[in-house]
Amino acid sequence: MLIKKNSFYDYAYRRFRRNKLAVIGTFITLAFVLVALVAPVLAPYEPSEFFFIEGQNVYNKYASPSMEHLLGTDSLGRDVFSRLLYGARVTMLVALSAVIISTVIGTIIGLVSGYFGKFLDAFFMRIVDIVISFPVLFLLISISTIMDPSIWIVILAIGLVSWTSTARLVRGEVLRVKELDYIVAANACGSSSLKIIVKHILPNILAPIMVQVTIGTAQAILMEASLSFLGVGVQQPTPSWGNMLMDAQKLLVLRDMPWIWIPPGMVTLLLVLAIYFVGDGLRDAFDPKQ
Amino acid sequence: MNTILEVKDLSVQFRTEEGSFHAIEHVSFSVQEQKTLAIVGESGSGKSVTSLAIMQLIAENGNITGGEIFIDGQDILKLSRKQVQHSILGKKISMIFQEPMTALNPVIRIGEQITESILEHQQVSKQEARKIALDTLKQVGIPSPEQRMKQYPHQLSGGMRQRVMIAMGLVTKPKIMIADEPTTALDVTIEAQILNLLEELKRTYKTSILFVTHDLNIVADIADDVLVMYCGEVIEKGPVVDIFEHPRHPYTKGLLATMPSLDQDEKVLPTIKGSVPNISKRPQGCHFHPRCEHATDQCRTTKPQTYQVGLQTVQCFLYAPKKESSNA
Amino acid sequence: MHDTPLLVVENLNKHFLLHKALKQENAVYVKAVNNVSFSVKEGETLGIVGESGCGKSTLGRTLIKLLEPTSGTVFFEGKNISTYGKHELRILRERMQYIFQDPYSSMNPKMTIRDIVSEPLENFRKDMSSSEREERVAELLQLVGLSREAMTRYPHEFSGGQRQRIVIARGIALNPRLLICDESVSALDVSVQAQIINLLQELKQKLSLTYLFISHDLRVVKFISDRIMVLYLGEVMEIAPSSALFENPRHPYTQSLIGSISKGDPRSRAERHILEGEIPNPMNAPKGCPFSSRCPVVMERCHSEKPQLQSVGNDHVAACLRLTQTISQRTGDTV
Amino acid sequence: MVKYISKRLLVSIPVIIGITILSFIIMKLSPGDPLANFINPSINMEDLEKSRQALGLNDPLHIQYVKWIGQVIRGNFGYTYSGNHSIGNLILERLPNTVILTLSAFILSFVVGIPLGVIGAVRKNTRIDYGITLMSLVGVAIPSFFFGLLVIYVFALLLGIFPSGGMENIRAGFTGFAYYMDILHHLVLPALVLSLGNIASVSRFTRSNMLDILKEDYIRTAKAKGLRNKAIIYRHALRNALIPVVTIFGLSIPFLFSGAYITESIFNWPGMGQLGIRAIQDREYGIIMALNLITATLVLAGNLVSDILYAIVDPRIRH
Repeated sequence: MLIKKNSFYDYAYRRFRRNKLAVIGTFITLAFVLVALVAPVLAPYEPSEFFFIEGQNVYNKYASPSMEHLLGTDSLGRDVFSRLLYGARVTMLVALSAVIISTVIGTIIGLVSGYFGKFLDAFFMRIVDIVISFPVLFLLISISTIMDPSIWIVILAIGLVSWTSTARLVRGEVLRVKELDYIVAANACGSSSLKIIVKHILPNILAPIMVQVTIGTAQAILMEASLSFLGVGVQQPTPSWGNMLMDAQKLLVLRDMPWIWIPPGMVTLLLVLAIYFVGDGLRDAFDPKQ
Repeated sequence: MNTILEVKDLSVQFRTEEGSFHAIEHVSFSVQEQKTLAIVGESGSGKSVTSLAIMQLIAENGNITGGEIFIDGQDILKLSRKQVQHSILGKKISMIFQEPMTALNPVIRIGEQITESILEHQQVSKQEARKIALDTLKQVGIPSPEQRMKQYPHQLSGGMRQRVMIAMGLVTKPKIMIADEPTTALDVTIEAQILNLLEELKRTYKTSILFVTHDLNIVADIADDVLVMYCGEVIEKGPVVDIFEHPRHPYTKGLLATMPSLDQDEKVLPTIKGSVPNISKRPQGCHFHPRCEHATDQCRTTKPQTYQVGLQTVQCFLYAPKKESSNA
Repeated sequence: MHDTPLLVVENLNKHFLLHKALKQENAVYVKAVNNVSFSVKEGETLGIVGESGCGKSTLGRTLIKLLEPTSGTVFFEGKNISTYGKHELRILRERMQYIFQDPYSSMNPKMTIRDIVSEPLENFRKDMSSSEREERVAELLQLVGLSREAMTRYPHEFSGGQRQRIVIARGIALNPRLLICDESVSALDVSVQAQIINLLQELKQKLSLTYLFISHDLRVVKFISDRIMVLYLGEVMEIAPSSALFENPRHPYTQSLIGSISKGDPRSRAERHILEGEIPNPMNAPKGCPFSSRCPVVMERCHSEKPQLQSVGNDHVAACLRLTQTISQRTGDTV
Repeated sequence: MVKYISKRLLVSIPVIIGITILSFIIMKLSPGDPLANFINPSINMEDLEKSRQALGLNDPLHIQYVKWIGQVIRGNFGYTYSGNHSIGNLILERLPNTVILTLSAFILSFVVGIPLGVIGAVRKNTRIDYGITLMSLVGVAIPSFFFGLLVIYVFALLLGIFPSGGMENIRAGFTGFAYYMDILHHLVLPALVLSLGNIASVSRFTRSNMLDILKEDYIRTAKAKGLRNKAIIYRHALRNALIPVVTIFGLSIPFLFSGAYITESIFNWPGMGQLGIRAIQDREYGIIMALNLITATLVLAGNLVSDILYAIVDPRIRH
C-alpha cells in the first residue's frame, strides 16, 4: 500500500481483507473501472451510431436483443450495449472528478473551521447550513438550468453541492484531534500552525476522509444519474446511465422494452452497491473499537 | 464461617487478531462471609477479568475455558444464562464499577435505575420498591434523597454518583459485592469517604466484598485478605497483615517497596526493573522471571507451583520445600 | 540550588467564560486560577498538589502560555513573559517544556520515535543537519534509558513507561531550564512509576533542571519536591518546604488532605481522617475562603472574608483566617 | 433549555438571510430578470415601462434584493412566462399534495426503519441481520427513479395491483370514504419509492447506534443487575439509541423533498416536484426559484424543530 509501515493501516488492511462483502465490492468496482477504461475495445459499435432497418431508410428503433445488438436498440436506433459500456466512462469521470472537488473544498474548509475556530468557524458553518438547507437535487437543477448543461457543469454542480458533508466531518474530526495531548505537545515545542495541521492533524483524520470519499463517490454516481434522468445532467448524444433511462418514462418502453431501461438501472445499482460495500468495509476496518 | 464465593482453577481466554491468549489462568480463591478480599495487581494482571468473569460479563471475544465459580454454594457455570440472570446477578452478587459517570445510564432517572433492580428480584409493589430505594440512598449518605431520585446522573457530582452506584448494588441485599477500582476516578478526600462508607455498609448489610484495585494503600486500609495477581496468575495470597509485613513473592516485595512512603525520606526509590509484559508476549516459566532478582534457570523454563508459607500461599520456587530445612 | 528565582508568578488569573451575558456582571466565569502568586528557585522542584477542579493543570498550561492568562504577571529568567508576542513565545518554548500525563495520547501515533523526538530540534535548531539531529535523538534516547533502535519504531510498540521516557526525551531535547510535569507519572503502573520518578531525579542532577511537578498524589509530590504548593478551587492554600508541610501543615485543608491519605499499613487503619462534604462546583465557589464549605474549624467570617497568604514560618505561607487570628492575638492588637 | 433554543433560533437568522441571498443570486444569474417576473405579462406596452420603474429594475442590486424580499414575504413570487398564472398560487395548489406524499414517506421511514435497525443490532451477525443489512444497502444504493420504474413495472403493469400514476381516479368520481381510499391506493407506490432510501438510512443509523450503545458501561451495569434482556434492550439501550435518531428527522426533510421531484414526476403525482420538473422543461425560472426558496425555508424549519426536539428528549441538554 502507499502508506509506509504503520500498524494502524496494517491492521485496517487485514481487517478489510477478512470482510467478504468489502472484498467483493472492491473487485466489482475494479471491474467497472476496467470496463470504463477499455470501453472502446469491448464495445461492438460507436455509442451514437444510428442503425437502420436493412434496406430501408428507417431507423432500427426499439429492436429486441439479438446477436447483432446484444441488448437491442433504443428509441433512436442506437446499440444499447455499446452505450452502456461508454456510459461507464461518463459515470466514472463525473463521479470521480466531482468527489475530488468536494473533498478538496470540504477538507480545506473543515480544517480551517475546526483548527482556527471562532469567526472563521462560525462563518463557514453558516455557509454549510445555508447550502444544506437546499435539497441537493434542487440546487443541482438550479445550477444546471442556469448554465448550459455539459459534463463539466454537472461535475462542478455535484462537487459544489456535496462538499458540505466532508466539511462537517473534517471539522468534527479536527475538533476531536485538536484536544489530544500530542497536538498540545507539538504546540509546546514550537511547531507552527501549518506544520501542526499537515503533520499532526491531517494524517490522523485521513481514515474517515477516505471513508467519506468512497461514500461520496457512490452518492455522486446517484446524483449524476438522477440529473441525467431528469434531463438536466449529461445531455444526448453522450451516453450516461441516467439519460439512458429517460425513455422508460414512456409507458410503451416501460412495459414492453425492458432491455432498454433495466440494464442501465441494474449496472448503476450494482456499482453503487459495490462502492458502498467498500465504504462500509473501510469504516469497519478503520474503527478502533473493533 | 461460611464461604460466600469460591473460585476454583478459573481460566479465561481471549481471541484477538494476533491469536488466542489466556487473560487469567488457574485462578483460585475464596471469600468468607462478611470479609473483604482485595485483588491487587497492575495493568494486565487479570484482576478485572477475574471479577468480570465471576459476573459473566466478559467481552464477546472472551470465554471461560475452565474452572468453577461457586456463589453461595452454587456452581454458576453449570446454570443457564437465564438462571444466572434471574437468581444470581443483582440478587446474590452485585458489582460497582470504576467510572460512576459511564456506569449509570444517562437518560434514566436515578430513582428508576435503583428501583428496577428491586422490582426485578423481589416481589414488591412499586411504592415499596421506592421506599426501599429511598432508605438505601439515605444509608449511603445522599442528602435529600427524594429529590435525587428524580434527577439524572449528570446532575450529581462524582462522589454522589459512586454513592448511587453503591446504593444500586446494595438495594437487593446481596451476599457479596464486587467493587472494581471504585475510587480510582475520585479525589483523595472523596476516596476516603467512599472507603469508609463501604466499610460501614459491609457491617450493616452483612455482605462480603471483593475489592479490585491497583493501589496497595487502599488494600492496607480495607482488606481482610489479599490476592496478588501478575500476568493473569495469582502469585501470592494471604491475610493482609502477613502480606504487608512479610511479603514473600519477589514481586509483592518489590511492589510494596516502590510505594513512596510518607514517613521516610528516601533519595532514590527502589524499583522493579523492566515493565509488565504484553499479554501476547508473556515469558515462559514464571512470568515474573525477567524482572526478578532471584531468577534461576528453573524459573525461566518451569512454572512454579504454589507453596504454603505460614498463612500465605506463594507461587515461587524460593519457597519450595527443601530436604534439609523448612522455610517458615 | 541557587537562590535566584527562575520563575516568579504574581497575581495570576485564568478565568473561563461560561455564559455570556448582556450585562458584564451577569456573565458566569469559572475562576480556574485565582490570584495565584509564587516563585520557583533555580534548580528546585516545586510540587503543586490539589484535587480535581483546583486549577493545577490550568496553572501549568497558563505558565507555558498554552492558555492565555486573564491577568497577572509571570517573570521567567527575570523577563516579563506575560506580554510576549508570537515571536518571543517561540523562544520561551525553547526554555520551558511540558510533560503530559498520558503517554498514550501525547505522541502522534502516525509518527516514528525519531520524528517525535526531533520535532523540537527541527523547529529550533534549523542549522543542524539531519545526521546531527539523528545523533542528538540517539543521545537523548540513551539519556532516558532507551536504545537507538527505538528511533524507527512507532509509539504503539512501546509500553506506558517507555512511552513516558520518549516524551521526556522530547521535553529535554532543547536543554530547557524549566520542565513542567503535569501528572507525568499518574497514568503509569506502580512498578513503573518509581522508575520514571527516579529518571526525573537523575535528569535533574545531570542537566541542572528546575521542575514544576503537578500531581494529585501527595506521596509522589512529597518524594520529589523541595517545596510544595497546595491549591484548592484555584487559590493557593499553603506553600511550604516539603518536610515542613507534612510535619507541620498549617492550613486546615492541607491537614485534611494529608490526613485523608492512607498510611499504607493495615495495622493503623483508624488513623485515616475523613474530610466531609464535596468539592464545590467551581462555578459557584464559596464567597469567602474557598474551603469554608468543608472546613472543620470554620468561623463565621470565613464565609465572607477572603484570607490572604501570610508567613507562618520559615519559607512557609498559608491563607487561613484562623492563623491571622492567632497571630494578631499573639501580637496583642498593637497594630 | 430556553437558552439553548433561543441560541439555536439566533443562529438560524443569518442562515435564512443567506438562503434568500443565495436564491436571489441564482435568480440574477439565470436568463431573464427575476423582477421582470412580477410584471403581469397581460398588461399593455405603456404600462410595462411604468411597471419596470415601479419594480425598480434599474435600481442597484441590494435595493432590488430588498424589494424582492418584500414581495416574497407577502407571498408574491411573480407570474409565469406562459399564461399569467401567479406562481404563489400555483405552488399553493400543489403544496398539500406534496405534503401528503412526503409526510407518508416520512412516517413510513421511521416506523419501518427503527424496528429494522433494532432487530439488526440485537440479532447481530445472524442471518436476519445480514438480510436487513443487505436490504438497507440496496435501499441506499438503488437510484430512486430506477426503483420507481421497477415498482411500476412489477406492481402496476405486470401485476396490476396498484395504479401506475396519478393521485386519484377522476373517471370513477369517488366520494366520501371511497375517495380517500382511492387516494390511499394511489399513494402506496410513490410513498414506498420515496421512503425506501430513508428507511434504509434510518435502519442503518439505528443499528450502528444501538451496537455502540450495547457496548457502553451502563449496559454492563444493567447486566450486572441481573435485568432480563428485554429490559436491557428496550429500557436501557433503545432509549439512548433513539435520541440521535431525532437528528435524522431534520436531515430527512431535504432528502424527501429532493426525492419528491423524481417520485412525483415518475408517478405523475400532482405536487410541487412535478411542477418543478415541468418548470425545468419549460424554462420557468420563476417557479424553480420559488420552489427553491420555499423548500429551503421548510428544511431550515425542520432542522430547527429536530434540534429543539433533541434538547427535549436528551436530559443532558434539557437540564
